[in-house]
Amino acid sequence: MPVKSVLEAVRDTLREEMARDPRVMVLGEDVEEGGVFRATEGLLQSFGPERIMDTPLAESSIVGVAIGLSLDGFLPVAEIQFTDFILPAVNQILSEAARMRYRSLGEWTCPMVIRAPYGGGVHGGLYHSQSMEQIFYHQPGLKVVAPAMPDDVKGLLAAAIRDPDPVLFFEHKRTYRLIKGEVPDGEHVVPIGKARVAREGDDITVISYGLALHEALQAAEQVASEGVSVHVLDLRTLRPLDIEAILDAAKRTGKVLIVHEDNLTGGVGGEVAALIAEHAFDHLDAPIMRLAGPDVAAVPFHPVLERAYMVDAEKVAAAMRRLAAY
Amino acid sequence: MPVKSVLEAVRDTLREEMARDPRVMVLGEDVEEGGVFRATEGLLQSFGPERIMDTPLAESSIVGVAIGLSLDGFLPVAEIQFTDFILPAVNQILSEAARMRYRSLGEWTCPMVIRAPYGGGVHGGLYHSQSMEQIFYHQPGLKVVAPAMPDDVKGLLAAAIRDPDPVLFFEHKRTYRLIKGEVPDGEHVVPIGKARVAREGDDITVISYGLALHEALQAAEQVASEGVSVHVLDLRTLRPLDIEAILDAAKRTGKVLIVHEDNLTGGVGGEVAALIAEHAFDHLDAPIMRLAGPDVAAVPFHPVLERAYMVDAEKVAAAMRRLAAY
Amino acid sequence: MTTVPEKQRLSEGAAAHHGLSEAQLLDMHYKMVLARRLQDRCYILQRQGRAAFVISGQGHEAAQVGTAAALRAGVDWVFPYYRSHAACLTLGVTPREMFLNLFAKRADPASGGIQMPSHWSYKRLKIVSGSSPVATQTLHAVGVALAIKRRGEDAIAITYLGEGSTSQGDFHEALNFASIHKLPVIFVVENNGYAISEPTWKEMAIENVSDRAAAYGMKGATVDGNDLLAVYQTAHWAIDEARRGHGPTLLEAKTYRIVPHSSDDDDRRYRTRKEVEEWAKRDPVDRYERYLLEQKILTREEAEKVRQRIDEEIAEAVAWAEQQPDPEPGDMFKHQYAES
Amino acid sequence: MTTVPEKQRLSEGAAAHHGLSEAQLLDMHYKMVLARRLQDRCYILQRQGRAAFVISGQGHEAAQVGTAAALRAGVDWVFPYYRSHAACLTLGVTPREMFLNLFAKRADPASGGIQMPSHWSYKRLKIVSGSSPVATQTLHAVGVALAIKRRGEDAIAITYLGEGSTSQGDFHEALNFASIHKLPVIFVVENNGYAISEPTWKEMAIENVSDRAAAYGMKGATVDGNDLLAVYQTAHWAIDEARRGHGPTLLEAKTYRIVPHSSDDDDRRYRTRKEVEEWAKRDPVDRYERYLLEQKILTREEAEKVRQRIDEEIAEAVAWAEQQPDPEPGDMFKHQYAES
Ligand SMILES: Cc1ncc(C[n+]2csc(CCOP(=O)(O)OP(=O)(O)O)c2C)c(N)n1
Ligand SMILES: Cc1ncc(C[n+]2csc(CCOP(=O)(O)OP(=O)(O)O)c2C)c(N)n1
Ligand SMILES: [Mg+2]
Ligand SMILES: [Mg+2]
Repeated sequence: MPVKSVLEAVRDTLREEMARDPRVMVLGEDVEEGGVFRATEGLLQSFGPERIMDTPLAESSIVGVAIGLSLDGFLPVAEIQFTDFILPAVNQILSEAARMRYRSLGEWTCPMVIRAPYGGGVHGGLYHSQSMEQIFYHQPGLKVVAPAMPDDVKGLLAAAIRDPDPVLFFEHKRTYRLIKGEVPDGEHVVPIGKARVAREGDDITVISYGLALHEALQAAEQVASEGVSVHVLDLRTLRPLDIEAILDAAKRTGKVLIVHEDNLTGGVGGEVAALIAEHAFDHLDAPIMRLAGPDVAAVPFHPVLERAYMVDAEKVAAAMRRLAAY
Repeated sequence: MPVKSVLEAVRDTLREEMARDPRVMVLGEDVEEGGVFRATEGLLQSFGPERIMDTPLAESSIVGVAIGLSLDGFLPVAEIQFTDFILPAVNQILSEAARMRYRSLGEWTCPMVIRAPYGGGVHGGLYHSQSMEQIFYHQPGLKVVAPAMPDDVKGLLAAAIRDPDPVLFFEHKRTYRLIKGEVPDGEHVVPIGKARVAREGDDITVISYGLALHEALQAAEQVASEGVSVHVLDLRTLRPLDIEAILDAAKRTGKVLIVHEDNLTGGVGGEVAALIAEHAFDHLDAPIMRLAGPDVAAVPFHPVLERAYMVDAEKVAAAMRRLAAY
Repeated sequence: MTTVPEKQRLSEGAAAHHGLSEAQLLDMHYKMVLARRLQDRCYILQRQGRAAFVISGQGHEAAQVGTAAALRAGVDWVFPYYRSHAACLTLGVTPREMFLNLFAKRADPASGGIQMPSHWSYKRLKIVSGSSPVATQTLHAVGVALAIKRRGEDAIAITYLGEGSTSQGDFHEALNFASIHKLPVIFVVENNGYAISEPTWKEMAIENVSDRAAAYGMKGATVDGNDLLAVYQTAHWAIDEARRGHGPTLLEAKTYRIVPHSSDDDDRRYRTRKEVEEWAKRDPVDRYERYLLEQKILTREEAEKVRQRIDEEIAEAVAWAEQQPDPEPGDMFKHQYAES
Repeated sequence: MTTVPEKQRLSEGAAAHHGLSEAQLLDMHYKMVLARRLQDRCYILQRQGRAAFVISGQGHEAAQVGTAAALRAGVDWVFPYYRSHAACLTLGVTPREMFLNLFAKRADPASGGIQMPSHWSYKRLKIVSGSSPVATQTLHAVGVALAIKRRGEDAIAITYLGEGSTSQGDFHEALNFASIHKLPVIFVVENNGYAISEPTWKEMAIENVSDRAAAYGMKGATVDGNDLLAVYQTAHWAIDEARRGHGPTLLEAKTYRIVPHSSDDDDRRYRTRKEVEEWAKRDPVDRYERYLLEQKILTREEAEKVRQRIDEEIAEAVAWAEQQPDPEPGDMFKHQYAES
């Protein structure tokens, strides 16, 4: 199997899906030229301006127009240049895309994907580093995906594009070039809503997603040498959460640490902890721990500050040790 | 002490704060005429068009202009006609109001209040019934308040208007006329960030806010006659959460039920459960239960459906019985 | 400012000769009267406690019938708003459907009791489900117009909203996107002078909403929204332009709502009875009927018969719809995702 | 379309007599050269690995110096955007501050390393902190203008943005609100023909952004943004109008960025070198210097001395700023709320 970066997986999958289904259309800011991250590079040359289009600098219109396209037979893949800039489109996403099917008794639907590069660690500062999954994973009618591995990026992006409902597809910017892995050629679809055991272990369970998952895996390596065996679950999909997999992973060790980059308070980790505290309570041997971005207004720019913000393997390993020792 | 409805408490407090401080200014859609809920009735007559102003039908501008006013010495109280319509203003609230202080090292600040009537039970259907606290309570830099009692409405609205930071003030529409209570005359300020014990009890703890709090109190009455003693905590403020009070309440009985109207998944209840599961784990005698709005895309219109959606005393009492029996 | 070519502007007198057969003229009369009486009945039912909530467009009938009659029902795409009763009826929504919607019955095709009444959706008529936050639908219309253009079809998309709603950012983004790509979409602004209690001068510093068209390099037109044939005429022109690839039009119909904002509203708080009476004199339904009488296309007796027939139809539809089953609690969980 | 009164339009020749003293003309020259050389230095530092990221406005100097010089620094409110180096320097931001910002140093008054560089904030100059999502600041400017009007002050608010950013709904809402209330606010659109890679025709179907002014019943003007005195002149007029209670102006300065979008961008992907060279010939800094030479307000030697002085100033500022301490990890937790 070829080894690809996360970015290559995105780009190749867009190309494959566009080739596969003429209804797939890409739109967003600067996408014709390849996009600021080069995720749409070459698509204009291959598919022409009928299939990929630059939009005005106005995110509400990007999403609103994509909704219209999806109503009338297209499968739009809208790019939000940075996740931070999705906020002007929140009304279109939550009020419209997410509720179209519900409010019309299934007559009108919005099969569309919103791709949004998110996350810190790229010296992007306040407005080029945010995690936005929290706003969306709460909304019934949406699906929210945040893969960490190149093969999952391919499999879940393909699934998202083929999904009959609106899917938010979060790509961690820092993983774009950093994370490489084997990606199957040809048809490869990963079902939305299924978590993945990223590492087997017996002492403690770590549940994570995105860039933080990689830090958790690194930390698991570190503490393994100290005799702590860590079980790691990669959520992959944030809505619908794979409750069964979450509970299984929790029950396996009875000790759970949830790790994510987004601010602690109100983050996805709270929901995961609550599910476990309600449905796997009798299996717990320790408090459910969370390690997440601190509750500051945003990821700051200067590397010293950014490092202080970001969840990293050191911090995860420290938390693992504390939990293992409980 | 005079008895007032929640609506009267809002209206009178606005009037008192406007009289107290000439910097307080009210703006929003239809507010001059009194507003669709009559919360600003009479303010135009008392304070004139310099202090209360109708805005165009555009929520991003309501919040954005309020930010500007707050930067230049005013204390704006912006009304969003229905919480549902706050979504076009999410970018201004999260990217701007919440981060102005942080990004400018405290040089520029946004002392402002956004009042937003929220919640179901008023036959408002999909777009006149939503709970939106989830989006905002996650954001550092904001404060989020959701009082349930008329005296807290007064005390917290006064605190919000005087607060040096942006505060989202959620008023449950259904409580406007339904809930009445004694409200102190004159100066009465309730600190933001403090929960309140709404009922003392020893067998199980219920944590709630808003309209659901009233249902919980009613349910507590019901099960009291069956011999179950319920301790009820009214969160009142959702950001910052009163962690100490939450943990104390949980420890008191070791059995916790969290109740809110917003959809279950990703709601505030998850965070509260996670805090308890991490920091009061050793005191727990039962799984942490949550009872919340079901995960459907919105509160539906028809009374049959709306009733099915809403958390009510019956449903809460049933959950209480289950928890007590654990 | 109006940018409808002068030659396209029609007086009522000339309109009869403008491609409309007598049958069509009479059908429009029927739609006008039906819309008015049906909406009036909604209010009566609400006051009787038989309907929970009404929001409707009495006074807007000409603006809606005139535009909708110029569409090809089931071919052109329609993005209505909560006052679009007359537009929907013109396109083929039945009185029974209207009352299923008012009563939020389970069989209501628009929403089955999920949404508030007046949030229309009829797939067979390409009337797309709308939400309550205003102006969002304008972008959906643009997206559909883009899809139409991409496929080279000759359908068009039309979207309706109030003048207050043009204050929203989405309206600007929709006009901008549509004009950049010369999309076949018509934006109909029903300018009734108020956004709930706020008069137009609180929403904009210009006289005509259509003055905004030039800001996007697109066509704009302001028309007397109480003059059915003038509206039809202008809509026909705009739709024709759109079909021929000449891009979008911003069409403003100046009118007045002669009822409160909704059954929850008390409009005496913000407008005088005198003003309402003034406008009642310009009632578009009466005006059009007077015109047909003058033109001898209709007689008083025929008009009376039309009213009777309509009242019977409405009575039948109300009686039938009211009997239909309510939603069941479990319906709430349906249609969250494709699977369910 | 330009709505600046004809008599207000000035050729460069006439400008010298237009209320500007020689000292002022020379000060503007100093600011132009300073801005250019300072920004160029930012790019050099970035290429040397001494600065992480640059986004700047080479080519926009006339648009900025010309508007900012017409303001009263510290009295009028300023809402800049990420290319506003020249505007900030004109208002009194020092080169040392500029490099503190570039290096994201702890002592940077704009943000102390919290934000990306080029997100300005200087309270003493009433330059208000901005974010990265475009066009949001236009509404803040409107709010401040409302505050000014409520208090009856004669200050004004000015806000800067790119032409691509006018596509955002917030821009529409800002213009609409400002014009309804005739607020003292100037919207300066620096139209450089591109939004990152997207040429203007992908952002709007009109020739001039200022054509949008009429859609709000407000004043609009398009000016050659590379002609310093023409910009000054137009800004002076607009600001004067605003101060006198005559409401807002939409002022478009047509210009070009002669550098990539940012140090992360490769502009060769979307525009030809020929085009860039064409515009380099119209360089506003050179052009203004040529004008002063022609008018014998400046000699070549003096110009050379100015450059030397500026280069020394810049070198000193860079050396000093680079030595300043970096933020400390704990800084991240400061200024979340008033208490902290
Ligand atoms: C985004 C949003 N904000 C507020 C409202 C509440 N609201 C409903 S209708 C309305 C006034 C609309 O006025 P206009 O656009 O002129 O239409 P009209 O009702 O006059 O036909 C308002 C403020 C809403 N539906 N959506
Ligand atoms: C809401 C939002 N969307 C996207 C971006 C990413 N972005 C930054 S600058 C820019 C282009 C801006 O173009 P223009 O307004 O013409 O200003 P210029 O950079 O040309 O001066 C884009 C798309 C952003 N900052 N904010
Ligand atoms: Mg109106
Ligand atoms: Mg530009």
